[in-house]
Amino acid sequence: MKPGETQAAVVRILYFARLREALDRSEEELVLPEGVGDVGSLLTFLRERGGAWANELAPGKAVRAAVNQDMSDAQATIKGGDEIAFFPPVTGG
Amino acid sequence: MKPGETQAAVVRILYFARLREALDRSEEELVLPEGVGDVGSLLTFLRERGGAWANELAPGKAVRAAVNQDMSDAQATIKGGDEIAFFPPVTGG
Amino acid sequence: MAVRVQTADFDVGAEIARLRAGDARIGAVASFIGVVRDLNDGDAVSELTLEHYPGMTEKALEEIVAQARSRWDIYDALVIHRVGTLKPTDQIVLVITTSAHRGEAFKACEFLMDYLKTGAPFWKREQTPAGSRWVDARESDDAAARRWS
Amino acid sequence: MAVRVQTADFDVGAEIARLRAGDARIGAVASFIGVVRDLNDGDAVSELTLEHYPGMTEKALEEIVAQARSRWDIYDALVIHRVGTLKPTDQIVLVITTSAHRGEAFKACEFLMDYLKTGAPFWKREQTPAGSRWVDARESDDAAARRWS
Repeated sequence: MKPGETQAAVVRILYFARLREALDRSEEELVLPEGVGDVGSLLTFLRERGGAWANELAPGKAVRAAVNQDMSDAQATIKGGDEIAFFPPVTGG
Repeated sequence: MKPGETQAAVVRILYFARLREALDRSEEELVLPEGVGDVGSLLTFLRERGGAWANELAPGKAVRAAVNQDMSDAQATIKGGDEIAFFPPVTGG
Repeated sequence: MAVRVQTADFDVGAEIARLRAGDARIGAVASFIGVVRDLNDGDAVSELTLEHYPGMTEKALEEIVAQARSRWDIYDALVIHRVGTLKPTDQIVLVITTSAHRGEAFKACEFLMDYLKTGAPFWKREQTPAGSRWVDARESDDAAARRWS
Repeated sequence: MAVRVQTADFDVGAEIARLRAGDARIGAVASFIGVVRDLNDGDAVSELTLEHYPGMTEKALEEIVAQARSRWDIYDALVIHRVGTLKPTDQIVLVITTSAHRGEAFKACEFLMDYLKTGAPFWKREQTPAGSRWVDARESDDAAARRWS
């Protein structure tokens, strides 16, 4: 990498259960777009893909998130290298 | 039994645990004395035997009673044929 | 039979299997095992002897089980209580409850233990280095039982 | 290990014996088994499939066990949760707690179940006559977990 270049911030995103099925995707790698620095802005970005993404991630839908395997809210910051997961409310036990 | 005779009212009394040991008796049959018609008056009668009976059954000592195998208080009535038990507070489980 | 008083040990796994008996309505099984500790009130305990009131003990336990059934939505309940002489780590008492949902199973199981502790005629005598002594009833057990009334 | 996520079934009797491991300080063993019911929300269930988030599930369960240990005076705790496809009457989850006294064992066991239900990443999908469906989270489970905070 030459001086002055910025390294692309890549995150890994995982989807589980109903979300995994509706989005037809269990995981992806994403270069964090400019201005996407927390869970909430990442959700907004994904929603803009339209279709199932807009439906399943619509505000008001019960979507839970984890950053690096910790339950997190919309304000949780994210950065390159993070593992971010989206899923419905859990139903184990 | 001839007319005019009254049948003796006999009760069986059981003693358990600390009481059984202190009174050196696990059970006895007793002809209910005149005026002894409830658990409280039976306790008073037994207490008058003195010695260990006076000590172990003294008012204020934690003595529990059962009449016919039901937990009972001092007011519970007793009559001939009943099985009455005295014992310390229970400590099972 | 929902209630057993016995000198023999019990097998919690086998008792749970028997109580469930393939009943597919059951979603929750709560159980409790009381065990002899090697320490009580600060003293080493080498042996524990349980005395009971034959006849009344079974009757009292069955009444407590009937109360649990009327208070909570359980399918079944089992109480096994041992008598005789036991050693530290020996099992004393087993309570199992089955229900569709966990809240009812837990509450019924804890209720059974609390009521059994204060309402069933058992008495413990323990062997300590200073000799043998009757175990005193605990105010904390009375308080636990009062929670349910 | 206090936490296990596995497809295999478990043996409650063997797990209790292993957790007690002859520890004579233990006076109380509380346990809970969650079981697949043949009915949910009014519909017959023929099969239940549990999905989880490998890595995070174990981490979340270990954190919940650590919380239980810090809140209650327990000696040990075990959580086993199955994943994969199960049938009615199959065991899903096992929680065991050991303590000197029953109150702490019961509370820690119930706390573990309540927190696990709302905080550990598992998802259930059930097969009914109308097809397969994801099980919805229950407000009653959230309410149960809030009791402890």
